[in-house]
Amino acid sequence: MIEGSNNLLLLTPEFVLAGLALLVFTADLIIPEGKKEWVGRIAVVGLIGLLFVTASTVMGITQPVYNNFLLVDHYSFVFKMIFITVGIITILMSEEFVKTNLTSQGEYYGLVLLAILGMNILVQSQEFLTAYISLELLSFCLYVLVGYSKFNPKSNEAAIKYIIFGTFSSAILLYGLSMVYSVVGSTLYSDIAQVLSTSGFMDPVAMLGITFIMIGIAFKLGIVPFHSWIPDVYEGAPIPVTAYLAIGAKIAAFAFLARVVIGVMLPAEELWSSWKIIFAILAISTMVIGNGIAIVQTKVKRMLAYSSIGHSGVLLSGIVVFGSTNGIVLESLGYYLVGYAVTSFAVFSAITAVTYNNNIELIKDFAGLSDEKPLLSASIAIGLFSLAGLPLFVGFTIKFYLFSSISIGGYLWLAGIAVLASLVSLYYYLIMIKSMYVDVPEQERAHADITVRWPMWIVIILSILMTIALGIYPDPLVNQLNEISDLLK
Amino acid sequence: MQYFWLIPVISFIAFIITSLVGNKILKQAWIFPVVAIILGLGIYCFGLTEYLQSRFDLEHCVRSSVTGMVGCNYSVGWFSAGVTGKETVDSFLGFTVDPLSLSVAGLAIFVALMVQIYSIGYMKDDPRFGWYYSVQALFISSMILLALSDNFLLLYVAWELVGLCSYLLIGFWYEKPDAKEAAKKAFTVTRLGDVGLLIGVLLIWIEVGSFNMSDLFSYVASGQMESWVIFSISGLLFLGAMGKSAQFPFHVWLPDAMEGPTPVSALIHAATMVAAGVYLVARTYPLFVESEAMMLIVSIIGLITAIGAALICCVSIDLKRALAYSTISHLGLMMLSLGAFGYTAAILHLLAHGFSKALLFLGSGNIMHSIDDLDINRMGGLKSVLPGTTILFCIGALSLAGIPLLSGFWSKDEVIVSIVHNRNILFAISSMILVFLSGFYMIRLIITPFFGTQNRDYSNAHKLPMVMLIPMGVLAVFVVLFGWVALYMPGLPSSFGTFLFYSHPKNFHLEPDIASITLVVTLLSFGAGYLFYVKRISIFQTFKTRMKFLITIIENKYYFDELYQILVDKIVLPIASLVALFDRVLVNDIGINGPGHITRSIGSLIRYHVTGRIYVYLGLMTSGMIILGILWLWIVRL
Amino acid sequence: MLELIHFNILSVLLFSVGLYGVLARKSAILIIMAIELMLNAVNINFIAAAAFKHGGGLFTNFDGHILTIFIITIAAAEVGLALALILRIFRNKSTVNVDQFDMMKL
Amino acid sequence: MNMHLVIFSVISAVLISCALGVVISRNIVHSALFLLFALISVAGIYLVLLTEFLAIVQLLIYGGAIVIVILFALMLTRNEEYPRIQNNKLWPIAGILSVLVLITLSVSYFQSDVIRNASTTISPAGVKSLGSSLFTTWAIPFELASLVLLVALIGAIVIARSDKGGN
Repeated sequence: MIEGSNNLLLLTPEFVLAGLALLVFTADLIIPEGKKEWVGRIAVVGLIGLLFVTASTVMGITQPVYNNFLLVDHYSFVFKMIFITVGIITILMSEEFVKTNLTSQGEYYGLVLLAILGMNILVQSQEFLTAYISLELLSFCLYVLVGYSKFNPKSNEAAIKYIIFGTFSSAILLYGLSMVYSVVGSTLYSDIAQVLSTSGFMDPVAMLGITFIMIGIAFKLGIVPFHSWIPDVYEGAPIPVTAYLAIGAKIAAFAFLARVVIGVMLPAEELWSSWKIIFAILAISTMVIGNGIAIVQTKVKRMLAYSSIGHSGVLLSGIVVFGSTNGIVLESLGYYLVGYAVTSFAVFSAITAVTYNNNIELIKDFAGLSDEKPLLSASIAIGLFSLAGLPLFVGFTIKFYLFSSISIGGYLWLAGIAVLASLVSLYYYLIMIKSMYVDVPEQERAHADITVRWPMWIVIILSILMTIALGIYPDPLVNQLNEISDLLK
Repeated sequence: MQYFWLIPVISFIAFIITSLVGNKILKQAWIFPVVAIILGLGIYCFGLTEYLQSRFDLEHCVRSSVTGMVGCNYSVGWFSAGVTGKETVDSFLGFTVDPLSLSVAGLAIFVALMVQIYSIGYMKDDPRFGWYYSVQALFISSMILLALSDNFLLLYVAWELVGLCSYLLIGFWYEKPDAKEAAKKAFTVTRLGDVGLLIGVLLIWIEVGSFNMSDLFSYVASGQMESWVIFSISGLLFLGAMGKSAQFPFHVWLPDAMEGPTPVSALIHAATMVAAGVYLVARTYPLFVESEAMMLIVSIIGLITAIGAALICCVSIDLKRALAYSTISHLGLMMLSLGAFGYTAAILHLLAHGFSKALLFLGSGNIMHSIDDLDINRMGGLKSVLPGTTILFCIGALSLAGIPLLSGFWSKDEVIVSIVHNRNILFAISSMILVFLSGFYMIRLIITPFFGTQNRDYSNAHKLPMVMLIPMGVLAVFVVLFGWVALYMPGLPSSFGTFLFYSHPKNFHLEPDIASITLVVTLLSFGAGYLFYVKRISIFQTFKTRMKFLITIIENKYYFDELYQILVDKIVLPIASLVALFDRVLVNDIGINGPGHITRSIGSLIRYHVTGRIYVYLGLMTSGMIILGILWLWIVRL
Repeated sequence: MLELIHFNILSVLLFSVGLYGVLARKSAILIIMAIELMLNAVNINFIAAAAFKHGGGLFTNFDGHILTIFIITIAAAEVGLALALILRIFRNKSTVNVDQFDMMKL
Repeated sequence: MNMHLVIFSVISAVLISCALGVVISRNIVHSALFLLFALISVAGIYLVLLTEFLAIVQLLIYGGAIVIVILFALMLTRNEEYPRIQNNKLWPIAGILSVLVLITLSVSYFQSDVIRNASTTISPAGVKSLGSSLFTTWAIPFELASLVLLVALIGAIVIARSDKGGN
């Protein structure tokens, strides 16, 4: 094992991020009411700077920091870059929404930043308590953000549901941790893995503890049967926050899950060989239930929520083949997450633009959008086609890549089910597309009051371009991601 | 030849320009797609000449040890990842030029050009003229990509793209509910087959470690692949081909697809896209021939499709739908031929049928354009109104019926020859029945609308512009002349059979005994049609009333649509709502209201779904937790 | 003799009681209280495990106690935030009954 | 029967009955008071485990802060349904589920060799070593926890502040 260093320079991105968050909170006090969007712009500039800071300080370094509690490596580097980018896009797409709908605008941006901090530490932690606290940091920000639209009863309700679910699942996760701890005596991944992989060690307490920890993480990811909160929270949350939940928080939770599986379970081969089965069962039920229920939805946000549950199932089936392939699956998962993020942003940003100053929420309310706002509806349509996995868009290449690596891992049947699930998903995406392009609106010029400002245009155009560009020529990105698969070797 | 990649790219650029410019700014939206196609045709002709003249000493060309044909491959790296060996994903963007891709791409480019010129007249007054042309450009771009691609990944991409274009064009007049439904149906049904194709491609990758077709073929030829793997891969690929080529039981989408504009039917649903399934089987022929059983399945599916569709065609009263069933029937014939080792015959028939059927569809477009009706019982006596169309339509129909000297005769003859040589007597008899049926329905489609008694007044029929007739004339010339290619290949000393072949080239020639039997059967069918539709002999009428029951079944297309509707209504949707029901309502209502209320709550599901409660969700979670925990302990303790 | 398992069983009991409270009660505030009970069960487990150091394990220092301190901290913050949210929804809907929190369904 | 076991049993009995009181009592204010007693008995358990410092922390934070906050919330959200707050209709299932969890977990504890073979001596934790390890080994989580508190503080203010606007 590499001896842990206390070189805090490696944590520069985190310190800078925390500083930036405090700066944003302070700026909120100084900047007068009516110009609060500048708080967000400061945050965006800071985050862009942070991208460079991160690249210059931790790129290419693999080193455990601070008693092995954290591990700075390429995996965490890649995900940090993803989170920061997600943060930038989220803030840009929030601007109009926040200005029109929310009070206390300034704090909104600070909370988004602190959530990124939580995600960053989450992916590099090598110890459960650190992971738990950063997870809570992330969740706390999200609880507040979900309930940020505080005069909207739906938002209140979503926040209540989210926090009750969140604390409940934290309690379960912690109980699992305490069971593991009472057998192992440590909370470091490596120590737990070491004890678990000792030959023939199958202590029921430790096993149940691991199960409970996994359930806690499964909750965050929205794996069936721990998914029930997702549609309600996604529906009630302000829509940029929904995007943040569906993209940022999901990627973070997934990166965390992958890290735990790699760090704790993979070394214990006996343990992992039986856990694989459970993961496969969960993946299948998640894909089936997520996509199945999405068919009968009438509200856009709920449809997207169920579809994101379906995507979690696909991701989970990638986890199943850990250990049976030579690392390529981790890379394809990373690629899937990036492609999913880009595509979802195309959808969510356009939907935000459509809905931020009216109360459109049903799929049929989008009827006739294509005539009035062609670019917005094209953005949604491209995004949905991509999510369904049609070629030419990144959705196809990511799915193809992931399914290929699942099938060389020896799980062709699982890939087959995933293909079928994405076939089903095409059906409900088409319903939405049909509504925009084919159906006749109930009233003339129903979308006349939609105005889109430049930060939103940047997000929309950028994400469409990326959706197409990554679908046609993914090589540079895939090469970047190539190194993270070292973790699985 | 190395510039062939330009053909799809130019059309794609035309697609982008046309969809951006639309017909708001540019009134003549056809200009870019048509120019792109003309450029493409130029490149194609240039490449074809190059291939025919100097194909043995070009740099990238090799003679394939499996097929025996010379193929030229050009590729660039696309994306690659992974570690080493079998786990590397290496993908190439590449295309291959061999006789097969040359034939299919040539057909696509040529027919597309004719159809696009025709559409200038046909679609002139449509409000979405620009959109029509941009999708057409996208279609032709992806169709050429499909024909040229040298790996399965790219082929799959193109495959999905042509499906998408087909969906968009079938639903082109989306104001009509029928068109919307038809588009959805076509998309869903073909996607079902595509799932098979995708899994097949994944399986190929697992087995071979490459998406490249030539890698697959050499791997298969080396005998390393087990027979059941060959069977399942070819079966999965065939599933995709069945969906695209509307083979039984996926045939239901094609007749409905006629809701789209008629030129679209001519191009996509007669000549090119639907033939992609046949092309796929031909392309992966080295795989199929390794599996006896699969070949038999291919020919049986082909036979069932061909005869079933031909019977429906004999009773269909909608001109375009009748032509669509004829298309299905001929596609079935091609599959049958492929299954009976008639590789060259199938492709020859693909080309001959493509030209003829495009001509027929454009002819029906003329009728549609001038009298705005497609019910053949309400037509009759059209020959006085549309003399030019009548002649052109007859050429196409007689060609497909198999009248000598027209192209359909040569290709159908080759198909029959290979069936007779390679399959047993049952297949031979069935193919004769098929010849009879196709002659019968073709003569019916000629007599009833054009020569029968005039049933209505044509005084306000529209005149046809020349821009619609000229492309049809060019197509007709091809229909007449193309068959001679079978006997003599321009630029080559010998016939089509030595140009495009599988493993053994052979000179095409007439087998007099088989040809004469076919001819006699065709003439018999003509005679029957004459007696039936012109003389209206009473014995046939009694026959018709006697067989009322059978004819009703055929007229209702064997009730396949109803069957599928029932399947979807009674199985797929209930499962979806059952899952939803389980998730939200069942758990909740049973828990909250007890079994007494279940009936009522399910009954008034729409109005009464009291859910969204935290404790129900939490309970669900906890149950999941317990199940997982117990499952886990059980696994461990086992 | 006092053994580790006594504390474990105590903690399991407390955990189950808390779980029952979360699942069975209608008031959002009561649910929060019940979750606090579950977290206390966790803490008992941690401290007991750390106090009964058994030989050969990796029990060093006082990790269990530290973990408990952190969990208490986080729990306090959680209660504060949850109650703020409950207060907010009470102002909008005049109730804390989770039965009434069902605007979003199916 | 030794002294420790007796003390433990008594405190445990109090703890569990108070906990049951929290989840069963019809009056929510009674529940809150039961919670207070339950938390105090947890502090008693900590004393049995020879960790005085944590017992004090427990009393201060839980007994002093959390219960007070809960009581405040109760007062602020007072309405007429408080004295007889009902179980939801799912409560029998809730009971079954929690009993199942209880059984599963207890079985696993009884089956575990590691737990049964644990030492029987309680080693006390000194405040000093606790403090030094909190600020050295656990410094990063400690800093993070401070951020969590910051977020909770800001969040609670943002959410609960009654500013103008809204509908």
